[in-house]
Amino acid sequence: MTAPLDNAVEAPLPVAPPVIRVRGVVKRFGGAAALKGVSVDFRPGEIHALMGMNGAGKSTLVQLLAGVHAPDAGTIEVGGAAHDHLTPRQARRLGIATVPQRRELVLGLTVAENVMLGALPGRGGFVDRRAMRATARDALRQLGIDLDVDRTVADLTVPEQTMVEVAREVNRGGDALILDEPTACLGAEDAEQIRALVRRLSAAGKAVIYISHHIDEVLGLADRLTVLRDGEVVAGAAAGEMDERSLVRAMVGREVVSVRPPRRAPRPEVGLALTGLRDGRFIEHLDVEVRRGEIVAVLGPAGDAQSRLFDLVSGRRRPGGGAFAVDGRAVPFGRVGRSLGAGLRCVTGDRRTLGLVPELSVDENVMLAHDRLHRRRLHFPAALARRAAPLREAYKVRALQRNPAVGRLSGGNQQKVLLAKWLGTDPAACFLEEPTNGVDVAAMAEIHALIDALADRGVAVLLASSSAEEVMRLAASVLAVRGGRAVAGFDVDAVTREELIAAVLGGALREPQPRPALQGDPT
Amino acid sequence: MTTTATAAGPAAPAGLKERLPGFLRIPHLGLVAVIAVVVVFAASRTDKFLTVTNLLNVSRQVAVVSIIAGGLTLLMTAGGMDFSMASITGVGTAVAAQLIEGGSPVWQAVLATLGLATLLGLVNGVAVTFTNVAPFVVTLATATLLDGVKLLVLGGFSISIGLSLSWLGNGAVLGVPTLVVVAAAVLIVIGIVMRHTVFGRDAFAIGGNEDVARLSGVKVARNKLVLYAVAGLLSGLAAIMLVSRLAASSPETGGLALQLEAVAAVVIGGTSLAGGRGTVVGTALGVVLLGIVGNVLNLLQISSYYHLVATGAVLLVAAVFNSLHKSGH
Amino acid sequence: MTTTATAAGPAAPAGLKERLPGFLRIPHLGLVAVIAVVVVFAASRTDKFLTVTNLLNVSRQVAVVSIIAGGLTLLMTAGGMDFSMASITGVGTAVAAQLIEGGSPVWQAVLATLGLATLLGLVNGVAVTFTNVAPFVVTLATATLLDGVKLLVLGGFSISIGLSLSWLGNGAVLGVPTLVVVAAAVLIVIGIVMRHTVFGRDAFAIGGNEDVARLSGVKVARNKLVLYAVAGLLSGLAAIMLVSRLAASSPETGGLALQLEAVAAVVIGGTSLAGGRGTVVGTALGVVLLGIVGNVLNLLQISSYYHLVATGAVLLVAAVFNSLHKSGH
Amino acid sequence: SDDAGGGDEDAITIGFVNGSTTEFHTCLEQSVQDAAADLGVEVLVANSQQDAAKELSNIEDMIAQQVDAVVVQTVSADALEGDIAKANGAGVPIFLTSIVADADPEALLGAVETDLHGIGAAAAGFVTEDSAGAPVTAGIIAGAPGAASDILVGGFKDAVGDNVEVVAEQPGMFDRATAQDVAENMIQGNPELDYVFVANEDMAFGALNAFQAADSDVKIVANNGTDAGLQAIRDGEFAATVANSPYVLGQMAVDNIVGLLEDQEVEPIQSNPFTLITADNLDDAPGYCG
Ligand SMILES: Nc1ncnc2c1ncn2[C@@H]1O[C@H](COP(=O)(O)OP(=O)(O)OP(=O)(O)O)[C@@H](O)[C@H]1O
Ligand SMILES: Nc1ncnc2c1ncn2[C@@H]1O[C@H](COP(=O)(O)OP(=O)(O)OP(=O)(O)O)[C@@H](O)[C@H]1O
Ligand SMILES: O[C@@H]1[C@@H](O)[C@H](O)OC[C@H]1O
Ligand SMILES: [Mg+2]
Ligand SMILES: [Mg+2]
Repeated sequence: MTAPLDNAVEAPLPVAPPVIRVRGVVKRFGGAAALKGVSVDFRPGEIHALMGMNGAGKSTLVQLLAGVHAPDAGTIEVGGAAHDHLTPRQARRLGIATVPQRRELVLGLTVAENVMLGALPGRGGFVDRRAMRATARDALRQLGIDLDVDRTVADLTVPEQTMVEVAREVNRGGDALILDEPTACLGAEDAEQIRALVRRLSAAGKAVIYISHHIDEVLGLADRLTVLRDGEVVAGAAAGEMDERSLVRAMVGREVVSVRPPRRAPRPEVGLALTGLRDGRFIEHLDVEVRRGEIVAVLGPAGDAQSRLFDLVSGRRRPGGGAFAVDGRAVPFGRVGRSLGAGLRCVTGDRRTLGLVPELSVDENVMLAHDRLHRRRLHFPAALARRAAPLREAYKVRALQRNPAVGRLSGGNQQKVLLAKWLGTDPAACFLEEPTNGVDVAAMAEIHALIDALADRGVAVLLASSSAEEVMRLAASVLAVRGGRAVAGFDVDAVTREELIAAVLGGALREPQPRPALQGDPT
Repeated sequence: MTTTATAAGPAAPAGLKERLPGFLRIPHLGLVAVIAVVVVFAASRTDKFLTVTNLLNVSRQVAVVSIIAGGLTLLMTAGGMDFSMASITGVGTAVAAQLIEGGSPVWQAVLATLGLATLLGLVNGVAVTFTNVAPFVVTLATATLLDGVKLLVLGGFSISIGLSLSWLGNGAVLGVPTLVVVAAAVLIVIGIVMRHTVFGRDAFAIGGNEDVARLSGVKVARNKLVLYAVAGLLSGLAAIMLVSRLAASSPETGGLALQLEAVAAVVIGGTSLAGGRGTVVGTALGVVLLGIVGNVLNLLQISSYYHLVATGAVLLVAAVFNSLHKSGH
Repeated sequence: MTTTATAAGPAAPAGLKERLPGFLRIPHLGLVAVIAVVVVFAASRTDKFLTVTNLLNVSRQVAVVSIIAGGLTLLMTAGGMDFSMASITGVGTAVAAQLIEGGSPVWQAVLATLGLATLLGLVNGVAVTFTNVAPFVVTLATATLLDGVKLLVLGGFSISIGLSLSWLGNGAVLGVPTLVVVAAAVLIVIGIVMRHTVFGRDAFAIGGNEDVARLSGVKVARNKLVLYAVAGLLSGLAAIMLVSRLAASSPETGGLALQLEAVAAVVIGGTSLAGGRGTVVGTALGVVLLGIVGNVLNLLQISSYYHLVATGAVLLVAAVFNSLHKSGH
Repeated sequence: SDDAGGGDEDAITIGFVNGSTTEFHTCLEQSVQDAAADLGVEVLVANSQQDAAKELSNIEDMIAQQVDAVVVQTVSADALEGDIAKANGAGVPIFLTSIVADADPEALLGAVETDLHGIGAAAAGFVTEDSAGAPVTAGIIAGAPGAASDILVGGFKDAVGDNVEVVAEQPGMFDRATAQDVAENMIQGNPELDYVFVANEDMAFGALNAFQAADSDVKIVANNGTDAGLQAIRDGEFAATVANSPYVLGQMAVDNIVGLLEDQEVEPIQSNPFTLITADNLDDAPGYCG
């Protein structure tokens, strides 16, 4: 039952016994090990953060607990009984609820059905719709979400989908709740809702396993930290025993600094201009100008307006009205080829659906757009690997195998592939939606530096982000968007993080500052 | 191309449906419209079409295929596929006829047929559930195999069952052919199961995203086994109905032609080949459309070479119309 | 159930392949093994099997279906489906035979047939690309339609073309049947296109995720049109080969049976019905397996009643074996 | 295109439910149309595409159009009881063509039977005679497994002389391409093959291609008597065929129906004559298609 040899993680007696004990688990994918003998305990009433760089093995560990994968060695003890592996149903029965890193919902079903999935309330085999909807509504309300439970999940924004998923898992009850990067694509307000819920659940005695790349979030939330590196536990401590520096050092092996570099004044030419853009209830009226060499941010809750912006500028969708120009030349909406031809590169915030082809290799995904833009006709894997190598290196793409299908990479590494794919194509202008979604602190700093370098080369960068920190790190000016409208414009040097968040959340409304590069027009 | 079926096509002239006035957003409007056009056309050309006898004929003619199509709708909604249903039906007719001719009581023959068919469906289910082979592939193989089994059971010759099932094949309840009553009942039950039962909603979930369903605790393997067994059972029921109607089983009974008719009805009825979406109403409309087209071609004395041309063309038009309408979702 | 094909099913008896020693991780090992078993079995039963003549016979017998299966592999990899290819082939044989019988020079008849077939493929492509109808549905409809067209072109009769294409149908190049040379060349070209051209990789990208492909600058609509047109062209080539082999076209030429054989070969060869994955080598192995099974059944004098049973069983076993092996990737 | 049948009380309207779209069926349909035109009878046509259920549907549609009788070229070679019961139940007499099994004559208006067993036997007779007692081998390329093919092949095997050894029998599925494959494999398995009996001429031509390509001089005995088949005999490509004309069949059917409906003295059950045709009696063959 116990693991006497492994005293390192054994705690003194008065502490409640662990809900889950992981002992020496090993998980290999195609020969290479993603986990190399990990042991860790998760205790009731404790928020336990799993930290580590992209590909460190966090999600793999979570997947062993959720029954997605079976370990190659080691045991998982739940409630005192040891298992050499769990099935998904077993995991559920043992009280382990999991919100995985990939959003996992049945898109064709309603919110209520998704919340109750696998446990639809029934009478004599018939679904008790009233009970189903009531329970779902309650579960969502706990999260502070007011969502029509009859809506089809496919029509929801990514944050809304996240909330539905969290609601589903919380509603399951059980002793352990695992959240794998729940806040990765959430805005500040939604993220705070999740954290508040997590605190409540933990106070009520649940063991919460929490994964996030936001260091400050973790330090403010977790009771205990375990750091994984290359599939091994390299540090484990109570939260108070680690600060940002030591945590980052444990994860990365060195210190990471990311500061806004001094930047040259942007060139006079306007690289990207959106004029009078409107699209349904998502974008009511938007005017943005980004000069060559400038980074302008649109700050707003992740999802709705941002992914709509991506759809419009990428050519995926035609707006209700407005115009758009790259380098002063008008580009028609709804024409992917024309957007690309104009030199605009758009990085989606939804890498799984709109960013990568999971079955194709890393190299092919990295070069997918590049080779098409250069009208290559022939394809040789070795030559492709040579062309992809510098980009893989620049974006620090890490995989267990040399060139696996991109769907097999860890989430953060997939994000790096996505950025490499687009930013390696010599853009004239870029639209970046949540560019560092899910990447680790070190990679984030490197990606920020790469985006800085883009601007230095004279690229006009329009950044759509829900993170005030990221916006302040990268952009010169910020347009705060709320409810589909630009509500305020800011010069980054003249605004605080709190002011930015307040503008987005609808706190103190400031008059848009008259700035040539940026106009928010509330009407 | 699977993804697009779910999401709105990128840069599509998006949501034709969204732009329609509310009253036009009836599900299956496209299919209903095509049926209406065919009906009006037929009625204007011959007064034989809109008669009670003729319409009862059509309904009786589609009863068997509608059972298979109904089962397929449920299964395909769960992301499954059974290309062998009509072959199970063929084997079922052969076994039933052989048993009845051999002197078994009819009820025994019926039960044996239904039991065997369920078992065959379950075998498909086991193969699909416990291997990684795509259901289409598994059931294409078993369809071939079962067509051979049918020949073996029949010994190559037709076997007549006389009047022993005539109450079913030729009987009527309050003027409505018994076969049609059975078919309607089965479709209604399937419709209710799909909409209102936990099992039916789980089927949508499995079809929509099997991994998520499994991780959410849906008993995916068990449900799939049940779904394939039900497909088998319904194929068996179709066999009993078919043998009762033909009063015989022959090597030409059941099999590919019937299967393709059922598949065509299901898919033009809007059920997705990729799973996660489907309605029995759409399937019923698909079945009716195919039945009416066959009937009208006969009544209007269209040359047989043009039957195929006309059927193909109507299928195409119906599918296109139905999808224009559906594209919003 | 589409998803599982791609990702490893959660808690599946996952990755049998992963546990195999490296040298056993040959692609298509399962299929190769089944072929090997059939070959060994046949060779042990009759010395007629492993002879040059017999193997050339088999290769000639599968030449036509391999062209169709090859085109289908490319198309299915891109997430497409053309269920009408063998019907285009049927129409093609009819048109070629009719033209040749009517006195057209052979080269004209060949060009006209190829041109028409390409056009028919393009029509499928237009319907698939510019509507939301699933390709299976579109091409099931056009297949029906084209089967009727074939009968119309033939007027219901067989049309013989005498020796006019006998150089192709019966000729040989350095002892290898010309048909086989053509088929091998076509498969090799398709294989190269799929592996080593951007057009071919685009097909994988489109099949893997159409939206991503489009956003990455792949001209998805144009590529799809080309892919369907190529499927048509290859169906036309198959028609020329078939009519040259049969020296005639008859109402039974081409159509569903041929189509299902091609589909079966492609899917047991490991090409995904959902797109994004496929190899010509797998397809070629599938075609060869089906050809060998037919040949062995004849050589071993298996009664006709068992042909379907045996073919279905071998298909099933081959598919299961191939997938056990594939599950890792 | 206006309402067919029923309008004119005096004129007879018959329904013809054809079984498939092979050459045989095309000629049968043409014959029925021609004979009916000669006799002033109106014909409604439907096609069952080899599907037993469709056949019954077609009969129902004919009944709905109030025809005076239905002629069925059944898809099953041996009559389906449901077809007959359905028509009788509606008071519409049924007349079968090409059946082989003995359907209850009482239930039928009449029939023109095709003696498939006899046809097979006639083909066997040729082989026996031609081989003149020498020990020879024969192969059989059957149709699709089922009654029609089985009876035909059975007739051949039952009647063939003791000197003839049947060394191979495989299904050609009534499809030229399949038959060609089968013939290639058959000659491979039996290089010394002397005769092959092929269940129809379309397949026989496929077999011919195979044998010619293999430089084999197997003697082909076929069944049908199409123009192309007779020409093949003239050219020495086929040794013999059993001519049994769908055109004659259709004529007989219509003649008999009209006679029976008009209460004339007509034998209700008749046989479609067949003739063994070799190079010596090519002129005895009836026209296959008119
Ligand atoms: N199914 C798989 N096949 C092959 N390799 C895999 C598979 N799943 C994960 N890996 C590899 O295992 C390693 C650990 O991945 P994991 O997803 O656990 O990382 P992570 O710590 O969650 O990273 P991230 O922060 O980016 O989400 C990675 O190198 C990844 O490429
Ligand atoms: N319209 C949409 N909106 C949001 N998410 C979507 C949409 N369409 C698809 N998805 C996401 O993509 C998944 C299915 O799409 P797809 O078939 O491309 O993925 P997959 O190939 O099954 O995934 P993978 O190979 O990565 O396991 C869904 O589970 C959903 O998460
Ligand atoms: O000639 C054949 C005919 O005798 C049979 O009845 O049907 C198939 C035909 O090819
Ligand atoms: Mg992860
Ligand atoms: Mg996919």
